[in-house]
Amino acid sequence: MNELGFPILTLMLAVPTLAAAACLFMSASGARWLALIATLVELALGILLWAHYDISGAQWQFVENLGGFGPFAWALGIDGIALMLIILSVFLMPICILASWDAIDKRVPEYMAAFLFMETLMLGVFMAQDLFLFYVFFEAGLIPMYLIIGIWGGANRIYASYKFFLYTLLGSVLMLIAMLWMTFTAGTTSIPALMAYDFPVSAQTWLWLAFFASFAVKLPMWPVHTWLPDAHVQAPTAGSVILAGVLLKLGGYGFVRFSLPMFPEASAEYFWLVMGLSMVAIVYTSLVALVQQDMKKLIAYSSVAHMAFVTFGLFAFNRQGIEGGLVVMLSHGIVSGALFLCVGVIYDRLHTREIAAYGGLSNNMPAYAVLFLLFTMASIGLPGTSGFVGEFLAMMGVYQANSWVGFVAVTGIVLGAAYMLYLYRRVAYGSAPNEEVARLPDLTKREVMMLAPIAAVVLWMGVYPESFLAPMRADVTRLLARIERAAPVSDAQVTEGKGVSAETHAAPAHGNGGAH
Amino acid sequence: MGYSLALTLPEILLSASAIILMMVAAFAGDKAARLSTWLAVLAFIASALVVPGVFDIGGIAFDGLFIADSFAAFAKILIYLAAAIAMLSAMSWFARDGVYRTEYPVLILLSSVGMGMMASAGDLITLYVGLELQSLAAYVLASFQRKDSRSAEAGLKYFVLGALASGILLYGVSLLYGFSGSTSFAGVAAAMGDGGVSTGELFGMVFVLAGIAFKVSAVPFHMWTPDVYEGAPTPVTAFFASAPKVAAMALLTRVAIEALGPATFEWRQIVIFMALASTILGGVAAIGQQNIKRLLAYSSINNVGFALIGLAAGTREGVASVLFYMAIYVVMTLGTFFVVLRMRDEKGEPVETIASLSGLSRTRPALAAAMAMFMFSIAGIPPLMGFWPKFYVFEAAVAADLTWLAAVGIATSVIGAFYYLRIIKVMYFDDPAPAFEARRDLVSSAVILLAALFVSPLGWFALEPLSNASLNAAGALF
Amino acid sequence: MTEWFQGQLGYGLGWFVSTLILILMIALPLMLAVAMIIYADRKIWAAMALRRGPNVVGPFGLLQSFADGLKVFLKETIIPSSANRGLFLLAPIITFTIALIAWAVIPFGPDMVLANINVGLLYILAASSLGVYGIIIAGWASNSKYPFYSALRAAAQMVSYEVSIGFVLITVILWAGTFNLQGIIAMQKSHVFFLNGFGFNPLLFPMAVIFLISSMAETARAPFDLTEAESELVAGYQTEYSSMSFALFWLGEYGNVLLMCALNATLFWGGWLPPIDWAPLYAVPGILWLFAKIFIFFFIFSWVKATVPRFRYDQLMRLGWKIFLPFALLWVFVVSGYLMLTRYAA
Amino acid sequence: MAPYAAEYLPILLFLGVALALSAAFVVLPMIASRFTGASNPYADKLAEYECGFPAFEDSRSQFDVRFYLVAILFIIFDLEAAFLFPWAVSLGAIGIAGWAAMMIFLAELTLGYIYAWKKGALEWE
Amino acid sequence: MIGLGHYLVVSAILFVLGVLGIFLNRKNIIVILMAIELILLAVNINLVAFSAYLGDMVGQVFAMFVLTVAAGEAAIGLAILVIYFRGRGTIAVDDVNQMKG
Repeated sequence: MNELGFPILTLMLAVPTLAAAACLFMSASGARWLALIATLVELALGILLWAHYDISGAQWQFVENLGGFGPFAWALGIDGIALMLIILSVFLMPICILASWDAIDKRVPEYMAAFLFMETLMLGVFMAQDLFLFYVFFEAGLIPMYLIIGIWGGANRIYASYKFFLYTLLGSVLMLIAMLWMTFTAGTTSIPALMAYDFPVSAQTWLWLAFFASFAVKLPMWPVHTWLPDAHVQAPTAGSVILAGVLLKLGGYGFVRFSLPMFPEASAEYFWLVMGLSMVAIVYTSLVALVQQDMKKLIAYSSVAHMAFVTFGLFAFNRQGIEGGLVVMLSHGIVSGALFLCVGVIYDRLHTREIAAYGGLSNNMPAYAVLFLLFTMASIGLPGTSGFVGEFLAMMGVYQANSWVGFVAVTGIVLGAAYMLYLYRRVAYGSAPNEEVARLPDLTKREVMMLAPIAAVVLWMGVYPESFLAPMRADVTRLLARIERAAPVSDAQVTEGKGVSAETHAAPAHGNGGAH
Repeated sequence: MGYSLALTLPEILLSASAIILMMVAAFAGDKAARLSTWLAVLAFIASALVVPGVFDIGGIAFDGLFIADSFAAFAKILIYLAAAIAMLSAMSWFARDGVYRTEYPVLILLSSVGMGMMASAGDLITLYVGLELQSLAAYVLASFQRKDSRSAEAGLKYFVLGALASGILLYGVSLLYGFSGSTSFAGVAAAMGDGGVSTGELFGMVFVLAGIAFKVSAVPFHMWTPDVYEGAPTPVTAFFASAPKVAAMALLTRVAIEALGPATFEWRQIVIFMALASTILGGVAAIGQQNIKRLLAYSSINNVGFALIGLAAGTREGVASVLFYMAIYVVMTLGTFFVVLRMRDEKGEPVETIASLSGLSRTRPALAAAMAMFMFSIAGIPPLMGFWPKFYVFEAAVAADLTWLAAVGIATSVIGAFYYLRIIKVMYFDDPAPAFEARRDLVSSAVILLAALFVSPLGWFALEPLSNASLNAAGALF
Repeated sequence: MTEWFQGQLGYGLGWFVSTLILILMIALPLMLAVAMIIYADRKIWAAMALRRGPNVVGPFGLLQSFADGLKVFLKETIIPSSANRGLFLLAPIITFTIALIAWAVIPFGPDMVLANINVGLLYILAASSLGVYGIIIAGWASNSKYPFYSALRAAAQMVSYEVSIGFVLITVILWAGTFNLQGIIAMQKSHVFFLNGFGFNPLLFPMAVIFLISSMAETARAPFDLTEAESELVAGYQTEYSSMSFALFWLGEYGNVLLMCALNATLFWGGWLPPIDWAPLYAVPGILWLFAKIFIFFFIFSWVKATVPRFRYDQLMRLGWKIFLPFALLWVFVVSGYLMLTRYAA
Repeated sequence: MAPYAAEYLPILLFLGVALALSAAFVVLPMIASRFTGASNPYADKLAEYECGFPAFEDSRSQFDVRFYLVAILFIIFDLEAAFLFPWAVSLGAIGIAGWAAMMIFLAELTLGYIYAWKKGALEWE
Repeated sequence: MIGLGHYLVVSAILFVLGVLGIFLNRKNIIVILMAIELILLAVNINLVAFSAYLGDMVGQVFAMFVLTVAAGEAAIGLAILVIYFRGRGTIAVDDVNQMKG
């Protein structure tokens, strides 16, 4: 079993599932409390998991394997990357429940059930060690999200829900075919085994594309990102938080788990595809964000831009890049979630997301303004906040891989600062457009309870990122060992001055490569 | 002889029950309708229990006319259970309008005998007789609600096109017989295997496939499906959508593999065309439908297309995937139809528009949840069971080196997902329409509940036994 | 004869000419016989009604039918303006043609049969079934109410009795083991002790009776002449007909009556065999025995016509469907069972 | 096949002769009446028979559905007879099994007949 | 001499006529029923011709089955037609259009 003596991963999947089922038969307030308790239990279990994760231990820990399901096995297990993403999920969930505490007043039991079910599926994606189990969790996430957007969303929710569903479905079905081909060729459905399997380079090309279709939509990358702003705008606050915080990370996780280790040659071959799309995304979506009138839409576009950092980093084929990409994922998960919550806070008060409808909130809502400022800075990537670590590492990585790409990536930071600060100025400073805005009350206790932990984590990650990097480092090393044979020629290596830091980092990688 | 009779025991049992119940109908009249329905259910269960060939102990009866292998056993058990459940839905439905007649279970029984024969056919004669027995009873069932002109029209359309299809099939059969010199599947295959596929045999094959394609309602022979589904009384539609589809699919599979095996290259192209055309048309044409039964008709066309992809693989895994597909499909479709059967306005009149489902999640949350599960499941969204048949089908296609087919097929499934989503959207996102009549119906509730539990992840536990069984059954053909 | 002609004219043509002569030797006397039988019918009928019947044209009125024939021949053929012209004229042709062709397989003597085909009985069944077409077409083509109703009645009536006739024939075939009419006659030789004919067999006698009655219904003779029940349907399907077209129905009807008489004789009463299997009787040519039997049956037909009142339509249908059919069905079981026990006992 | 077919040739010829005869009977009087002057059609004579007044509805309109029923019953029972014929002629060859099979068939037919009877399909009223 | 090919051609012509009769006929459903019978007739010609050609009885036995089933089919077809006519009062092909979509 594992060092805990009980199947903690299955338990983590079972708790929200059972709670979801139970919610359906409860009253509104009962469902709220049950959901909160269940997510808190999950958080506790997540912390337990982290506490017992052996950083220097085996690659796959807490492994469970149960056959008897025909085409797939109930195979669970986590590595450091998955662990961090699980922690992110269980951390955000109670906050989401709290965010929906009052905001959702119709069909509460169903809402809570959908959220809890969502949590199961997200955790399942990160835990799955069987290819098809992964697919099941990955795909099933569509159902609750579709319902969350469609039932509790805004005015244009139906269009958004359809768009979300069909885009993501279309993206992922091709992946299924690729998975079928892979299992047929490799003769196993075990993800760890497949990660070590060398597919023929010719086949890798289209396998990689099939997976890319799925993950690029999920991430999302330009030009298949258009579902995201719609979905974000229409989804209820908590829905946006989960969407931005965790669901987008499934794409990045997919790149790390599948595209890179399973098809290293293809990943290298499509280096420019990824970089090209990311460059377009980071410039284009930043510019689009700049002109948004709707707060949620602005943050949604900023998410697309931030996700471009993830792809920059992951496909840089070096340690800084990959670690950076992973940290950006974590950081963006909490920061964008927090930003959506901030929007939700004022939306709950004024029921509009028009930026122009607000102003001067720093006067009457000081606590809110401070927290909002913190998250804005984190989003921009101010040193000391979580955003800085990830973006800095990712840019280092990508600069090392290709300085031109690095150059474009930097413009993303500049533009990001522009639109975020512009947003903040319009909302928090200046004068209130009307009396109502001027009299908006400050954060309630519940809202503080939601935002304060996030703020703490943002600072923690900014000041001591090693807590988060340490569990993942071994995995990144293994990944690098796997992909370095295919790494594209880097133009950064011609520069003498950068070579020093590259070598110091490369040394442990070689050490592990020998073991491999 | 005795051995042959033992192998046909399920058929004999069902035929005898049908005749006995017919006498009940003659002497006791419609008073005995409920009783005879339950008796028919018993007959189905008994027949399912005595199906030979379950554990490879089947055999060949009547000099190859009738094959009772594990393939037939799988299909038959499925057919009998589906027919029994579909039949149960009729009782309360027809009783509402005072026209439930004792003949209904008799017709279902007779049709099921035909279906059993289709699954067991080892000869073109058996094929034809089984097919016709199934169809003739089905024609009557379609027009069972005599007072309803839509029902009569459905019956008429079904009859005319069905008769045309069997004519086409027969013409093909006559050509196959003439050019191969045998009516037995083995004989046809042997003739094809010896000297290659002659032009005459090729023509025969095309006609036969076209005829059976009609029965499975594969594009381009699907045109009857929407009208018949809409016009026929809903319990009859539920029946049409379940058991006969399984039988026709089993027949198609057996003919393709056992009789036309040497011509796999030739028929594969036809099957691939039908598969893709069905999935695409079934998906696209369903989008604009306003009537739930019509929509489900297109859904069945769509699903048959996916099952055909499995057949196109032409391998043991492919055949197994077809069987598996049909098994899951039957559960989903029966569940869906049982929900549709619940659609009656407060006056008790049946309603069929999709719009009348509006806001069902508020007025009847449990019903809506079940329906939503069926819809997501038919759309093939994991973790619901409906995903797995598609999975197996595509796996078989990939394994048979038809990856492109699998890719195109799965892409078309997204089109299908669109209209299933619409149902869910109507039920969950739209404002409530007038509530349906609340009425206790234990049988229907039980069926819906069981079907919903089956399509839920709990059904995963059935995956392994079911896929093993279908693989074992498919092995009988290779 | 065929050989002689073939010697003169070569193989094909010789065969053709000789067969043609044979056919005319059947068809022409048959038409003559029909003319005479009409006369006989009227005479018998009149006698039973204590009338004198035709007695003006020729000695004892013997030429009455020919006079009638000449008269209708010279009459105008009226085709109703609303009728379907082609079909209207086709109907009598079909009726008469079919009444004639069935005779092709009737054996008149040991070697006197035009076409000794192996499924003679089936051929007769087929030919007589076709008879309904003439009537249906006549009724429909007339485009007039009474013929139409009559045609429907006729069709329903004929098919109803054909069912029981079918089962009756099965019992005969069971016993004879062949469809060939000569074979069936051969099997009847001293069938019961020294009697020639299935009809003497107590097991088959009921079938003979059913067949006789059914053949009356099949030919729409009284008491089953509902197709031309004049009080309801004027003259039935012939209402709109005139001239020789009308006469053809008449001829066809009597031709069918004669055919049914011949079948009764052939299937149950030994055909051209003498009634008793006694050598001296074989001195008389078989054809005469057959003619005698035909005439006896015709007399029965006339007798019944003169004495039994017409059935109601529901009575007619009940007799056919509820009495004859189940009885014949049962008898198939009884006869085949008996044969299994005795002849084919294994 | 050939020797059997030869026996049918006289029948074919007979058919031709019979057709020619009947056609002659139909056509000749029509020609004859031209010459005798018997042919004198006019509208009233050519009107269909209708008890003295003009027809006021289509004579091929609806008729009783029972005729259909009889037709259907006939088709069914006559075709069962079609199975009986080959059976009857070969009863000696197929033995007890063949007999028993047909008796089962007949029993089923009888049950169907009973059903039809009980359902009133055989009633004319 | 008339050979197998002739029978097949006749049968093919009848078959095509039957199929066309169903699709091109715009008047009467009865005509459709007759067209169906025509198709079955074509099949029977094929079966019997092949049976004779191959010297194999199976084709003729099959033809018997086809005949029987055709009769049953015709019976059911007529019955459905009668029901339909009672409801709608017409058997024109163009009027069979209550359901569309």
